Amino acid sequence: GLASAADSKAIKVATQSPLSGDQSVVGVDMKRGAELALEQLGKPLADMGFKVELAPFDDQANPDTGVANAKRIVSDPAILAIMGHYNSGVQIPSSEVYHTSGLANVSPANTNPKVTTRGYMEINRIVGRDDVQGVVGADFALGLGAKTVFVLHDKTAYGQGIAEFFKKRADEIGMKVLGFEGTEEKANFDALLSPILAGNPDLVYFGGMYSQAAVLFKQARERGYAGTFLSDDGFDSSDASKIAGQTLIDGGGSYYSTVSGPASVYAGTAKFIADFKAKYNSDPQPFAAQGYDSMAIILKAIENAAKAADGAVPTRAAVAQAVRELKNFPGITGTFTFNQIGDPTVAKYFVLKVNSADPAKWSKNSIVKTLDIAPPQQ
Amino acid sequence: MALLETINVMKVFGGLTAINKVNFQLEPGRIVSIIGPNGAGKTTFFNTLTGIYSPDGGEINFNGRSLVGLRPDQIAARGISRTFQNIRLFGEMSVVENILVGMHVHLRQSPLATLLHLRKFKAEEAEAENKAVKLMQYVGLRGVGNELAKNLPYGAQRRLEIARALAADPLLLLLDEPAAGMNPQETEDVTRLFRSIRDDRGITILLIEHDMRVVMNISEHICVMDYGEKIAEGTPAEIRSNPRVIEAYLGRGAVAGQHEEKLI
Amino acid sequence: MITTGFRQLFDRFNHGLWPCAIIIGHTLLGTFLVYSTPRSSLAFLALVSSFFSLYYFKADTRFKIVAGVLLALVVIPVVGVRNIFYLEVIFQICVFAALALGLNIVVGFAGLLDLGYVAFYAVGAYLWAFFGSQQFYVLHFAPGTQPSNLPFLLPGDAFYLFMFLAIIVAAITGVFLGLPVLRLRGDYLAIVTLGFGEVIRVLANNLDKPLNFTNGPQGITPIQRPTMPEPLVDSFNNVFGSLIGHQASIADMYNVMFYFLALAMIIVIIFVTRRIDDSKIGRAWTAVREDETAAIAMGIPLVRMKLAAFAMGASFAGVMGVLLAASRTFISPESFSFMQSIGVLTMVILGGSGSIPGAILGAATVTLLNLQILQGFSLYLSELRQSDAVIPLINFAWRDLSTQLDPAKYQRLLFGLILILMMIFRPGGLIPAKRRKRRLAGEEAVTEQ
Amino acid sequence: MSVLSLANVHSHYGHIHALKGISVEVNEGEIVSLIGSNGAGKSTTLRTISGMMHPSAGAITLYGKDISKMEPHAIVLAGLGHVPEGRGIFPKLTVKENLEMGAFTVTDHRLIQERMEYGFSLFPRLKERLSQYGGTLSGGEQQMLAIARGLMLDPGILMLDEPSMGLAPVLVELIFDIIKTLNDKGTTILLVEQNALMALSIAHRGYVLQTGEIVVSDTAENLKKNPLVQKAYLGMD
Amino acid sequence: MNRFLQSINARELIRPLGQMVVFSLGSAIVLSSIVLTLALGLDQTAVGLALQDKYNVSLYTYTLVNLPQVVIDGLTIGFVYAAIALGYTMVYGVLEFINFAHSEIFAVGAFVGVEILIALDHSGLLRSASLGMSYVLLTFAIISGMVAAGALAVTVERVAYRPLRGASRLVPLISAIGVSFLLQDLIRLVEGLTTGDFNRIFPSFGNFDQRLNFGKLALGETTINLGISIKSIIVIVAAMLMLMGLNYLVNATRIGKAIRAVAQDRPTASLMGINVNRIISITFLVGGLLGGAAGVLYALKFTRIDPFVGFFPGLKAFAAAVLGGIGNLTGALLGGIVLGMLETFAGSYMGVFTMGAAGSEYKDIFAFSILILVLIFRPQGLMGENVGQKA
Ligand SMILES: Nc1ncnc2c1ncn2[C@@H]1O[C@H](COP(=O)(O)OP(=O)(O)OP(=O)(O)O)[C@@H](O)[C@H]1O
Ligand SMILES: Nc1ncnc2c1ncn2[C@@H]1O[C@H](COP(=O)(O)OP(=O)(O)OP(=O)(O)O)[C@@H](O)[C@H]1O
Ligand SMILES: CC(C)C[C@H](N)C(=O)O
Ligand SMILES: [Mg+2]
Ligand SMILES: [Mg+2]
Repeated sequence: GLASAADSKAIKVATQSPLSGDQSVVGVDMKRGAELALEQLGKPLADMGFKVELAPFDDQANPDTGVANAKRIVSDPAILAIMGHYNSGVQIPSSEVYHTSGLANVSPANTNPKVTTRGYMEINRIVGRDDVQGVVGADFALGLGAKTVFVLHDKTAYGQGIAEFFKKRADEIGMKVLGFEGTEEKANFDALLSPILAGNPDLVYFGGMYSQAAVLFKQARERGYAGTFLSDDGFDSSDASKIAGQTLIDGGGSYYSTVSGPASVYAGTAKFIADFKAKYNSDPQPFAAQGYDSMAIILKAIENAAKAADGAVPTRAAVAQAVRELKNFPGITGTFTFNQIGDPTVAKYFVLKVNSADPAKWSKNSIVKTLDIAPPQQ
Repeated sequence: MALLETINVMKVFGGLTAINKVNFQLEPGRIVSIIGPNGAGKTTFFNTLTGIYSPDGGEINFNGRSLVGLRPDQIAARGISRTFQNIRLFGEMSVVENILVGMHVHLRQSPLATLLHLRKFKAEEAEAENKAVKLMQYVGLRGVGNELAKNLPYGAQRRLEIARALAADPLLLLLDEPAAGMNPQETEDVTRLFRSIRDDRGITILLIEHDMRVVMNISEHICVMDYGEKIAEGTPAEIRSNPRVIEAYLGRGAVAGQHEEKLI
Repeated sequence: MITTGFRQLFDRFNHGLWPCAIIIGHTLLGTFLVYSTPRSSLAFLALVSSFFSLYYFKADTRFKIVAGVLLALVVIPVVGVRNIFYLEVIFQICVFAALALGLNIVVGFAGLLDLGYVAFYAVGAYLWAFFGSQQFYVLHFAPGTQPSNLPFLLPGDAFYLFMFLAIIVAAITGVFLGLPVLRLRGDYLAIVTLGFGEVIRVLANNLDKPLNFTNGPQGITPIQRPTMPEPLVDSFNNVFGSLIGHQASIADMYNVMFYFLALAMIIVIIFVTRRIDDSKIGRAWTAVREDETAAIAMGIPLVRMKLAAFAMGASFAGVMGVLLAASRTFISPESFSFMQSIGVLTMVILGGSGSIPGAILGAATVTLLNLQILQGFSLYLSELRQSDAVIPLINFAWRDLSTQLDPAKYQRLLFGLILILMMIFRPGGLIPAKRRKRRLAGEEAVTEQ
Repeated sequence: MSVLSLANVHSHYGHIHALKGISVEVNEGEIVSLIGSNGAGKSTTLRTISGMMHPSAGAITLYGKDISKMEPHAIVLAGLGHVPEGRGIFPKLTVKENLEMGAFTVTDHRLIQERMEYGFSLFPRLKERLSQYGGTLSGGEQQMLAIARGLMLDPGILMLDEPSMGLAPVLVELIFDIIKTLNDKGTTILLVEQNALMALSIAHRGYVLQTGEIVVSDTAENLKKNPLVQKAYLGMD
Repeated sequence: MNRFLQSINARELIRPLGQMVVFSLGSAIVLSSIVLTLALGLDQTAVGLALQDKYNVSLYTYTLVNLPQVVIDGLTIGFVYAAIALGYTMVYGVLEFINFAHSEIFAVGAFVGVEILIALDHSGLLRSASLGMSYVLLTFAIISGMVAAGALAVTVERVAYRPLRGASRLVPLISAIGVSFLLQDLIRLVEGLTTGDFNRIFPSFGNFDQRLNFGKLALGETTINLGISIKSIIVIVAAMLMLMGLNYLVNATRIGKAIRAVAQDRPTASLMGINVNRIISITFLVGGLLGGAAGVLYALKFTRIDPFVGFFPGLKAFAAAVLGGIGNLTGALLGGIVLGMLETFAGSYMGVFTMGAAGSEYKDIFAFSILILVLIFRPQGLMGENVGQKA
């Protein structure tokens, strides 16, 4: 129809994250982070005459939906890149689609190794990997003095993945792994708790999301378990303490490893938090800052690619290339350079301790360990 | 040799012996009735013969081979067809289709022929359809071939059930109260029909009926049951005058009373 | 009232040359719309719906076949390659139509309520996922810990062989499940099949130890596709390149190929279903559905007939599973949830239980709603939200609209409503099953007497 | 005095026009018999009266009250009993419970007991089968149960739909005797029967239905003599 | 008063209690002997050695010491299933169809109860409540949940099922599936618009989270605290009361008799003077009340609920109802207990017995497999009666 000159330079950046359901708390804020980045950092592109729009998609934390969306995304030539996915289980199949159409993907949260180990040119992430995070968790557990451990996971690609790495490391460093079980159960953990309580391990590890982990921890405590809980970045949500409350503090307390520290640990995030609060009237959930950074990287790459194309709309391949070529990009959660498979050359890993039963104080959880680790060479 | 022979057949429900050691022989080509008070075990006897119930004892031989342990569909394939006391048609199927279902055991139709519509298949279907139409007309149904069975009036449904049973070309036809709910006129029609089924098609008929006009009219032999046991057997004349039968079943009025000539 | 008015209008145009004109007009219009506005959902609907004018209007069969073939084999691939998403939607429609047709045999024809139908789909998908990937070499690794660059067990072209194998394996699974449970009454069968569906999913989720068959929740990837000959891509580009406006890539051509495969399967399925339905087996199914006792007394072997229905329905799902695994190159247990089974059941019922065109229409409607309409609507809302637009009269700024109201989130609500309303107002479905009227030669002669 | 009257009643099953404007009067203390061939609409008439289906046109009055729009349970309370075609036994209630259901609207326990005993005196077989499930009774036993259950209510008007169907000849006689006795005790009776001869021999008046219309109505005596009735319904040539 | 007492049929009150005891003991004994036998058999094998290595006890001791707690856990969840199963069974009994929406009616009950408590929590009332008061408040929440769920159930019947009476069997079933979906999203919509939350949390107050300890059992180097939490006791007691109440209603009252008659033959029931529509509404009401109560109890026991919370318990409860023989109240009780016990036993012991090869992730399909097995050998369910259909 009425294609004007301005329209011809219209470009879109897609996002995919769970906007509905269980995990929407984090997924929505991830999208908002990206939205905020576009608002704040879109100026250079606008100055070049581009009209950049956000195309948010809801992957419902479900691989089928993610893939269907992905097909829709790649079919829109105006979309030049995608920020996305909260769940590795969704990112992995969806990125098969991005890969076949050469669409650049920057992931703000997906930690499963397979996200990058397939070696796809278009796929990148700005966070660490579970084969490191699991190790960090196991080493930390040993540091706490745990000699026996029971490992659980939620039977998702992500949860099982990290739990496998935790277990492998725990075996290596001489901890006794009393059991390794996955469960899709969301409410009644009584049966699962029997072998745990019988073994009375020093530490219980849960690979997966808070909504299960917190319920499990609460029930374990109520049955008299006094040891320590350790979980992963899936546990990082204030809802965890809403569910389990005081039981997280009791006994040996609760810890979780993450690849995304509380927004306050990063030098550049003070302004982000303030802006986010001003715009959305709530504190950013974990990974909102990463959403912001992923978007920032995408915008920068588009800008670079457009410049290389003399101000024309760049091709997807050029954008994907430009993402990889960014060097020392200064984001609010770190400075990013991607290696040849799309991992950041260095990633931060944190271990946090739950300090308060009050959900409002979740972001005040104390960091008990911070590590900078390069991704495994593979 | 008897077409059907039961030796000491038993059927027990909980504490109730519904059929108690019934010995029964049916010669081919006859029309035989089973009568008896309500709850005597007549329908149960049919259900045992056709495999709906498995007997709790005794032997059932049909055409020289035992039926015990066979499934109902296997028994049907051996040549026993039946109608039901409360009509059981395939309501959502058309009249012709109901009859075609009755032919199930005779249709060959290999999967390949079915898929490819080989000439063999088409010829067989056409022939079956023809036969179905003839059967409809034979039992007195006209112009309702494409009608849904459930939309037929009651009497027509009874006839359709008979046509469906005949479609299997049975050796033995079991009819459970086929004239129930029919008025005298209609009763007379179906009685004629039964006779013709035997005469023209040579099908042996075993009949349960409470309507003595039908029973006395066409049976060559009558078997009387009470409390699960066979209490009498004989020609209509013998049965009519058997005091035990009168007592248990016919009632004195039927013999002495006013409607005798009309009833019998 | 409305429907009768509509009927009259429809009937007015449904004779003479009108139908041909309408069909051609509809198709051309749809094609033109999609061609000129390749991103518009409405245009796409216009095109897809031309299949229904093709179905509904009376026209010469030869004309219909030619039109249908052109539409399916030329128009759809060409506009599909222009906007790959359409091809994906149509592929999904085909897959679900095939599933719906399969379930239709079980539910619609034989009257057996199967709430775990998707299990057979999973069987097919995992069959190829295991043999068509590197999974064989991963048997001894915990999920996620295997080394990279493993070889493939079988060449990609074994895919075609596995389409056949899947038919057999799924059918055997169907028989295996059916044997013990088919004696159960309706509702019991429903819960048992539901349980079976869960069993298969949970097995897929957990058979990653002691030996790693399924790779558990991580799913299996990459899964191979059959080879795509370069010359084919080139010749497609040579012929249609100018129409499409860009060079079709191999990835595009794979989409076309899977679309064709799915279409071919549907045609086979329809053919088989119709032939079987019109034979003694089909009649036996209906008889069993209507009255089991009477059916068995007519000599119909109940269990064998039910098993046949189960196995046939299962085998259709099995093939489509192989197709899905190859087209996705990824398979994980989450794709085979109870929701999927219910989704397929919805399609069958919505279209009309026992009706072949109904099953297809049901599949198309639900898939379109799911992939196209709801999502499209949500995207549109989000665009509005990013703009400064306000709703005129009430002066409500779109940007203030809660994201909680995104239509894409309310799939279930919509399905639920559809199901309820359909059951209340049109329990026979959109295209209720038609009984074939037989031309009973002998009978008419008699009636005329 | 007319206790039940139908004026120009029409009934439909979907598109099937089963009753095409029938008018029937039943007077206090009468036995009125409906006869007609299969599918004539006899059962439909009873069903329409007892509210199991609603007439599409026409008026039905019971004791002077219009009941054409009332639900069956309310009509029962108004004093009309209906022993339906096909018996309607509760298959998973025992014989005793089936009988108790018949007296659902009766609260006096002693009365219930009394009527039950009366039922047993008519059909001793039922007493033998007291705790057997209704569904496993033989056809005739079910018929006995249905009638006995109909009596539990002791309604002012009792409608019986083919009460003799499937009964042994001895019982057929018994049934008609019972009807007669009931009537003598004051119950008004509307009777549908295939066994027209027997029905007319105890009825006061009768109506003949043909494809949803009343073709003849007269006293029972006259009907027995009516050639049309004799030929079609009495099986006399 | 005296007359009232006389009119109570004591047998109908005591019978279900007896059944509960028998079923609980029975399934506990059967399952315990199975696992103990297995443990004895596997003790000297690799399985026993592996356990010895990790836990420092023999497999047999491990199994034995864990048993009492496993039984308690099994019973608790079993009673939850039984309480939900009652709703399915009531409706199935009367209308012969699976009320798929019962799981959402259950969920609505849970939500209403939890929202009320959350509101009370925000108002500070919960924290300041005395122990007695907290029980009062809990009861209030339960009753509110019941009322809401009951009203919903009646409405659903009125709107989505009543117009379908007399249609073929699949039709109302599909409509019920539709209602179930619709309600899931409606709950989500309402929650999303009002609170913005997906997960809702049962506030902690009173002493419900506390645990009564019966003692300690030594197991190798550690000890196991044998006990039961107060909330589990509440769940069990409430479920028992519900069962007894319902049993009484159905077997010993006029309404119950009418319900049974309507269940079997609606037209005939109406000819007996029974108002069929009212009875069906009452049935749904009762089913809904029970479902609502079960929902709040479930939230109390498991803390977290979300709009899809009904799905799995609903499925299990339905399986329990079928297992017991659907349409049969005692069957629902038995099915619930058996299913709860089975899955708890499987979840607790499977991992150990298979050396971790198959753990508690199989507990659900274990339960389903048993269900399938039972139905193969007893197609009418454990307690279902096989009333032969006459040909
Ligand atoms: N499935 C069953 N369970 C228990 N008892 C049964 C069952 N079927 C039949 N009976 C009992 O067995 C006896 C015989 O029943 P049957 O139906 O054979 O009688 P019948 O001779 O056909 O009677 P009618 O002439 O009244 O139809 C009856 O007393 C009946 O109650
Ligand atoms: N449920 C129904 N649905 C559709 N048509 C029906 C239904 N019941 C009866 N009919 C039709 O209504 C007409 C009258 O039927 P009705 O049952 O009243 O006849 P009847 O006089 O009682 O016959 P019978 O002596 O066979 O019992 C018949 O044509 C019948 O086919
Ligand atoms: C935020 C996380 C729970 C997501 C997880 N790291 C994943 O890759 O799936
Ligand atoms: Mg009988
Ligand atoms: Mg009648």
